[in-house]
Amino acid sequence: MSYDKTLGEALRRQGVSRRGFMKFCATTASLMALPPSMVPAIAAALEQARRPSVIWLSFQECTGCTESLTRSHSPTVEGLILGQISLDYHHTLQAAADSAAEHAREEAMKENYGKYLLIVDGSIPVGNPGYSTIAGISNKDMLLETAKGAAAIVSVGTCAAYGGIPKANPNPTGAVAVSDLIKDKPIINVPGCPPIPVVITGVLAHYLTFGTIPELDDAGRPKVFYGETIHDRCYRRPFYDKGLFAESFDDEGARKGWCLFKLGCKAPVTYNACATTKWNAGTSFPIQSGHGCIGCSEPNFWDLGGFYKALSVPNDPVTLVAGAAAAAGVAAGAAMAMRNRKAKADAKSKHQTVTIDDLEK
Amino acid sequence: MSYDKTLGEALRRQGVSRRGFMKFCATTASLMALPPSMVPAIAAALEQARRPSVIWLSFQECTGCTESLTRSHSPTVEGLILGQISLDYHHTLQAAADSAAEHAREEAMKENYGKYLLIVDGSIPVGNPGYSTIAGISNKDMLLETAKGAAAIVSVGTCAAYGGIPKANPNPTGAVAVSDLIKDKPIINVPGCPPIPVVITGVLAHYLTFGTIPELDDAGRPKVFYGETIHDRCYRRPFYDKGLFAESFDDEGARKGWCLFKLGCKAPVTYNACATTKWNAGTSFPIQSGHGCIGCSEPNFWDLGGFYKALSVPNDPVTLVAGAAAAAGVAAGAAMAMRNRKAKADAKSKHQTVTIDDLEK
Amino acid sequence: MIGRPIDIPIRAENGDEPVSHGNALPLLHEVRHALERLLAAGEETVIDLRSIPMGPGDEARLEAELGTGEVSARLETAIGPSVALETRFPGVWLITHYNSEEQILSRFIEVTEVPAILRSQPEDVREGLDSLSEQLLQQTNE
Amino acid sequence: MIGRPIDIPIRAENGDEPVSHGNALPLLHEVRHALERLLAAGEETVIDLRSIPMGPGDEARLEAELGTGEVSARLETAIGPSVALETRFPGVWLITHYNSEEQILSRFIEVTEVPAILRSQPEDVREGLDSLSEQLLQQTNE
Repeated sequence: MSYDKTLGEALRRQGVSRRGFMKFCATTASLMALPPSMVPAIAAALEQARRPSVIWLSFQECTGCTESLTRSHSPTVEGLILGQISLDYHHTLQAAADSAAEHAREEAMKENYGKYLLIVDGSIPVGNPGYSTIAGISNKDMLLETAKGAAAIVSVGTCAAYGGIPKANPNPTGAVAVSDLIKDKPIINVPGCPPIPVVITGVLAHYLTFGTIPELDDAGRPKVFYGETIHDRCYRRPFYDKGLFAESFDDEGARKGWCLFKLGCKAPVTYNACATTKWNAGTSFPIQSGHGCIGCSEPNFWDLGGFYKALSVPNDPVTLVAGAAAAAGVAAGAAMAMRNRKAKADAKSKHQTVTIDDLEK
Repeated sequence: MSYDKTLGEALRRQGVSRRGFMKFCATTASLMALPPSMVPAIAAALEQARRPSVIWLSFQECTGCTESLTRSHSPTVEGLILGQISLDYHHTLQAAADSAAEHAREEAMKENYGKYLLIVDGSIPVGNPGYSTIAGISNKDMLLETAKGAAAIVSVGTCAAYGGIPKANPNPTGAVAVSDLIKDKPIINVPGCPPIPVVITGVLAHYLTFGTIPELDDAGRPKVFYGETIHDRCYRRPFYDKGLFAESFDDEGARKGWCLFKLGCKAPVTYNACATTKWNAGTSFPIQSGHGCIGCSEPNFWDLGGFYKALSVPNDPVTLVAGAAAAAGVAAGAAMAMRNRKAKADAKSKHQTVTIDDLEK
Repeated sequence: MIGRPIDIPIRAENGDEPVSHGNALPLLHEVRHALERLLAAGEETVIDLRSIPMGPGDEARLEAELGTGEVSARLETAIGPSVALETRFPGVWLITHYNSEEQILSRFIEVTEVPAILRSQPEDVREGLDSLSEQLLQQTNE
Repeated sequence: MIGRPIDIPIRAENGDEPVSHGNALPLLHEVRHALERLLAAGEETVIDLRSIPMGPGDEARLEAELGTGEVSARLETAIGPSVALETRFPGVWLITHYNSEEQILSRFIEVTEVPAILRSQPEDVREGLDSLSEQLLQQTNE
């Protein structure tokens, strides 16, 4: 796809009707977790969008992040977005190797200096640079050099965003995150081990659509995907509210799909979109398959004290929390809870006996 | 269906949605041969329409007209219309006989005096009244008595409208048409042997919808159904215009679907809706099956000189008529011809050599 | 196409191609003008196909020329189904109303952004809302 | 329904009825309010089902509650088909977009008289008109 054609023109030439484009925009809005009311604005922006230059650097990583992204690359809406932002340089995916590949990177940098988007996956070993080099260049040097001309950087995966598993105790390579080395560029963290494919695509779609980076939280994550805990958007939340928990992986509660909190689920402290976006084209996510969330999109999730250890045990949640829900006069349900923040806040302020505020964000 | 409910209410109670009602109205407009632009007016009228009282009298007839109507009586739009106007009296269809049936007729007349619609099929024998009586009453006496309190009369079929086959030479029963005996009531003639079912229903729908009788031509026929000759609306008309005729029922012209004029087709002098409405749910009509029109909706059609004798032979129609069509600057075609009266008239006025004006209505 | 009546076609001697009687082409010109009016002024046009003289070849020709487009919709009503097909010319729709025995009642070409019969009607929306409210009330009381 | 992903359902011990997690009911209330806005002010509402927490039982429950209504429409585009079903509440439509491998891309409840995606779009109408004009010109020249 050439640089000088808009996305609207490119799609039209591929025989995509206006209806097809509307479908593309509706799905893109959904991808970006933006409300459907923004579809007209998204359509207007996407129609005029031009292909940005993108360089992808893979450092100390397991290729899981690249797999996650490219596995969603069927002839779909994601495919169209990826086609539009197609990469100028991706070491792992590139046919050319070493000096030829490096030449491509240098060309892309030169031609689009100050304008290209830099995507990074993997952490950067600073203890001993020899742990990871590309064409003889250390990861740190390549990152610093490539970051100079970037408009913004996307740290894809928990390794690039926070150091990830390489940084887990005792961190033999001296792994650090992108944000530990780069201080003068906007950095978007897209954590997850791996991140949800549509979340990666959603962030790229945002950049393609609006030419800007989305609003970020304190941990550098796009609020639109990481604004709520998995617990707050979990379909099993009503069982938590009623105090119904699985106590082991094969008891009655497990079979009935009750809350996995006591089995170590980290959903209450994990910010990610798994509970709504889900995985594999919306099929399922870990909690739906009966396993607690391990918190893979949180900094240092590997060292947080064990995947099967409960965070804390709520104080008699049956009477306290169910009472609060009843006082709000609404049917209990995660959807309702999410969509009735104010009612819930009112209820909480009237019921000071609710003592699990740390879980009730 | 009771008198006090409107059609709109009645349909709604039968689970017919507004969309179903719209479909009903669109089909009714089509039935009445009214343009789709009139659908909103038809919908407004039909919604408020109330069931009229209808008395049906069958005199000297073959039951073909009643068959024609009732054969279209499936659970359809026609069925809904017939349900709504359901008859207070129909001798042939009624389970009760003789004095019980007569009692029903007298009751209906008394209760709705001056307001009921009288439908008649069959001719009336006045030479010898004994040829046809009902419960000992002569056809003429029953017609005169029942007509007195009628708002309007519909003569269904060529017998009631013009005397039909019973009146054909030598007319042994002294058969006459309804209009020969009744002079002080509006009479709608719906001729045909039998009439097209949807034309009967269309006339009844008009009365039900608007509470009035449709506009009639000089022969008392609703212009909307009988306003054009079959020839003018025949899909084979372009062959006529090009001078391409079947000369026998098994020649090349017959196989190729050319014009049947030379085989005695009476379409040029027959006013009816067969060519567009067709028969059997729009399946076909005589000319489409390869046989000429016999003119069954025209007065005295039986005595017009033979079904297989050509009306007249056009004078070299190839050069003359095709020349006229070409001068009009349009693609030849019956649809176009029908929809471009003015262009055709202009063309005719410029080409005085066209000598078959009797066929070019 | 569902429940189409059986044609008794008059065929040319080669037996393959139905004879066209030239009645489809003028109709396509009419459709072209209607499309222009739709684009220029949003004006909708409905053509009742029952009012048009059509030989067996003509209808086949018309359907072939119109082709099929992106949308096919089926409507189920208490008086039988209807089918609305967008043709390969967006904005040109072929609507066929059937009775409950799937016989054709009427057929229209509609030149419009969406056939009126596909739109949810306020009367039905009101009734549906009442039934939804009733249903939710019962569930709240359970 | 075409190409639905395989659920890994968590079922109650009787094994027949999927457990509902109570997330369908609040959504139905939201639909009710949207219908009221549609009737009162013609205001349309679109709910992105990807943004709603849904257990396997919830989605089945929601679909069962919404049921099927009078209209079902299928849209074919170069980026895969879409299906728009009117639910048994007129004005409430369930729209599912599929990719060309019939996997679900996105799913919406639209409360509207007709989903926007079914309307013929002016850009496409213009293109279709050009192609019809071209076709008629060729036939006139033949």
